[in-house]
Amino acid sequence: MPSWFALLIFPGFLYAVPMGWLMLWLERKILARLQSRIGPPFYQPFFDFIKLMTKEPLRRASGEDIFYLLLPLLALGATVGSLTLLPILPSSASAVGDLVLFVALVEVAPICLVLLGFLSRSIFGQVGAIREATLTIATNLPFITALIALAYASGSLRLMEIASNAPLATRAIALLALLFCLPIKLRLNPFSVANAEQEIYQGALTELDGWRLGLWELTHAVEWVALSGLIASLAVPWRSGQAILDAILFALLSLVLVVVLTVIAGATARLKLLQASRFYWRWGFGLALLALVVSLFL
Amino acid sequence: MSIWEILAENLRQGVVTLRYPQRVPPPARYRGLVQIELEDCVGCASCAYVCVSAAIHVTEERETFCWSYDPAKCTFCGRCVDACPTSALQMQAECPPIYHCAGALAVTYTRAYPRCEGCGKPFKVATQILRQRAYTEVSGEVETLLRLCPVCRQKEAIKSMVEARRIKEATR
Amino acid sequence: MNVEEIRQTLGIETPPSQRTDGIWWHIAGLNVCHMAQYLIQNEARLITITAIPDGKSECRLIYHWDCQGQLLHLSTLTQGRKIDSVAAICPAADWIEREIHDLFGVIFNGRETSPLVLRASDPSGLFLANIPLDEEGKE
Amino acid sequence: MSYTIPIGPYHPALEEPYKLELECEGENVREAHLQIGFNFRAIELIAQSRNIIQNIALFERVCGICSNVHTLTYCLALENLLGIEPSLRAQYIRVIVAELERLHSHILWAGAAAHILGFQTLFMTCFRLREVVMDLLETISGNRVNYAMNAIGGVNRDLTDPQTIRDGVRQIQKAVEGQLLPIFTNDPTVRARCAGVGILTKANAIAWGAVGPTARASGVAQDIRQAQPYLVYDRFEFSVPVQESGDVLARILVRALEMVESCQIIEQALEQMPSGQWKGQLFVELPPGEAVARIEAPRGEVFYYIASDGSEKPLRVKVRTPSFVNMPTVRLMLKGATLADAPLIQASIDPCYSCTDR
Repeated sequence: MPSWFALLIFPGFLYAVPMGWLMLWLERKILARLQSRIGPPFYQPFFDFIKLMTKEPLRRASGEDIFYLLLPLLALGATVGSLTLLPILPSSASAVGDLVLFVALVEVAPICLVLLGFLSRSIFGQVGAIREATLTIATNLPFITALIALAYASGSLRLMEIASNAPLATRAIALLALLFCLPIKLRLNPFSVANAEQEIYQGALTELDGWRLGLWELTHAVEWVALSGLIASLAVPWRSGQAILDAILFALLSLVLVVVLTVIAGATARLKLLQASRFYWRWGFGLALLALVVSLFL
Repeated sequence: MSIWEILAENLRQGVVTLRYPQRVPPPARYRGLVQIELEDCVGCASCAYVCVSAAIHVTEERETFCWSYDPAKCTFCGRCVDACPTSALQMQAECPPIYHCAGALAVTYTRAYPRCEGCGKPFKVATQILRQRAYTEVSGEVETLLRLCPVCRQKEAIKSMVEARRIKEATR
Repeated sequence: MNVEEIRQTLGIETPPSQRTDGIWWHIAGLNVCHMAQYLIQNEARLITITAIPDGKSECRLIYHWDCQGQLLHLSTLTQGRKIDSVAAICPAADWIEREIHDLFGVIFNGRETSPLVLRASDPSGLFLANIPLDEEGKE
Repeated sequence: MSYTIPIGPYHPALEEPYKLELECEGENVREAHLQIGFNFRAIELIAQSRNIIQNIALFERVCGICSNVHTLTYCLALENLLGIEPSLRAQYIRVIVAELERLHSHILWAGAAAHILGFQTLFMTCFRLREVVMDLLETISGNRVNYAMNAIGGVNRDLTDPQTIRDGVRQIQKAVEGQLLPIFTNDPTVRARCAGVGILTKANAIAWGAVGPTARASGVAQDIRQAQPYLVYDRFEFSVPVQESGDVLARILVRALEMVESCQIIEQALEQMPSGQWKGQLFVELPPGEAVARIEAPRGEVFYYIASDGSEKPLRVKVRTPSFVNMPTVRLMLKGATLADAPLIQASIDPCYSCTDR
């Protein structure tokens, strides 16, 4: 499969953007139904995006806009890039060490967010950026440890080989540890500390408006696809060989993850920065470490 | 109940919210727009006296009085309805329509005072409700008297008193 | 609450008037600090202070106290629109005094008053300004 | 890193404008400054230019949530001045409306607290429950917010359908005991945010004259309904919940237990309510003199002072709302708290900024 196909069609832009919107909608719809509300129609995230993109933005100091354009685009590009590395189809391009590349690319978006927060020169943006940075560090320890455990157990840094070779016990524990990390990476309850509306408005995004916010929301939607996609693609060891079937299985698994994450978000209050960090260092890291130990001895 | 049970219960129960144009009907005692039954109004301005937001004004001319009401200023407290001695005011038990500029629903009613059957001057008339309150039985004689202005009524009363005394003396 | 004891401690000569809504007591030259100290020792709670303009230049201040469920209203006049502050003795009086300063321009001796309900640029004594409010409620 | 972070005047965690300036050291609050007055409407001054009946509707607008307590206290003060007492049925109706309003206020507050905790589902649960009590109040009074129930010497509307109210109150009690209480006290994420946070010591609560649930959560057992019963509160059996710990969780608990007590009071009132006169009278003038009244509002003690010179307009009306004395204690609670706790702590006293500013 040519790499332009992966980047532009599947699982790249053409798949990731509508899928991201679908996931954002599903999150809102499930939350609404869990609260006995009607909830938005399925096209709502698309309309939100169009609305944000066509709004007249605030005038900013010259030269500032370039960052608001470049940083979300960089984050968007990197996140879509990380998607293309996912071992969904048997024919997916898989290079040596693409696991490391994946981690590097998926971390671009949080770093861009921290930069946006600091660049916004708003006190709320800066506090949000600090929180985002702290949480990124807290969550990456279990995130990377779990990935190392998977890589060690399957003896490869190739995502495709990890997906097909990782032993069951390690795979289950490590994927659970990865799942633990998703609420923080997607800024969901109970770890929505970095964008705690009632404390610091939208955190790092406070000063973003119009297309600047629209671009970021798009990135966020693709982040959903990439991160849930990582777990979905690593969860199933076998591939049917039929591209369509594999793609559908992957999409369905991703959506199941959205449901799980949303239900957890709907059933919890927001924790504090210290409590969230402590949770990740204790439980998230503990689980990831367990996966590593299991991979070492089994 | 734990939060999980609540979530499950909500899911089982289904949607309870409504889409916009649908709405829950207001209760029987809903306090909507103030309505006036002009026939019953005596123009005493009690309603204007108790109105805190100056939504009701009563202005008196020589031959007419005006009762005006602006829902845009109204706080819908219902004190005018309570204060009305003749129960001429009512509140609509339905939601007021949506309007875009203040004063769009403002109303002004003018009521001409009836003319006295004696001298022809306009005067403030007692309404049906007040009549019934003052006289247990509104007889034809009372009706005739009430169609006169206070001055003529007084004259008429004196006349009938004199007449009565004359008849009394004559019978004695 | 022992009325006689309060009377002796504060050295008041006038008798109080007892009504359904508490004991009312007007005392010409009341030592408010002394009063606050004594009442707080006796576990009374300062409910609020009401200021009422008295003549052109003075204010009558009523200190409303809750003495274990009973109401006690002690009132006194300011002198030259000044009176001693009780905020140091009774922290609850802090905001109350600041508000009275805002609205009636009373100066409380022994404390700094920064505006509470007004903004820093507004002059104090808003309720004395005699703003004519017509029927429509516009200024 | 040290910085000053403003919360307000307009902020998602605040229902109304006011400003909290937090001097922070990292995530920790070193000092807090409160600024009020953004909602100052000079209602006390306006009251001096309105007649006593217009003022009932005016004081209803001091607060948007506890509107009834203001007209009730105002009418009680006028009745003290006039030396009249409303009929027994009117007093029972007043108690029922006042307790329903307490339920409404506490449920609304629980929802606001859940919102600040970022607990969307709990917020929705509270606000759905709030609809039940709002519907009850709307059935009785014809309006969801400003009930306009109180008149001088009586009430404006009779209570004709006790069974609807009884059913609604039972539904609320069941939901409070079955849903709100267990979640607020047992849910791990809620507990993590509320227990031991924003402590107000008993000594501080007394010194700053805190009232209502804020004081009762700090171990100060004072409730006007029992200390100096007004209306017919001496005819009901109810307890005043008191907690000793003085943290946010204690304030949640006090309010939740109070809701159950309110339900009990309403049930008893519906049981005991006599038939008879309930209408108020139309007074045009006041006798010269002064009077006060105070009641236990949802947030604590409301205090009204009225002075009259014998005309149709009051000489001076003083309104002391519970938030006015509770709000200064926020500063004490905030010192040493974390930034993330600040919105919750300021909300835990159930502040009403419009009340405070008047």
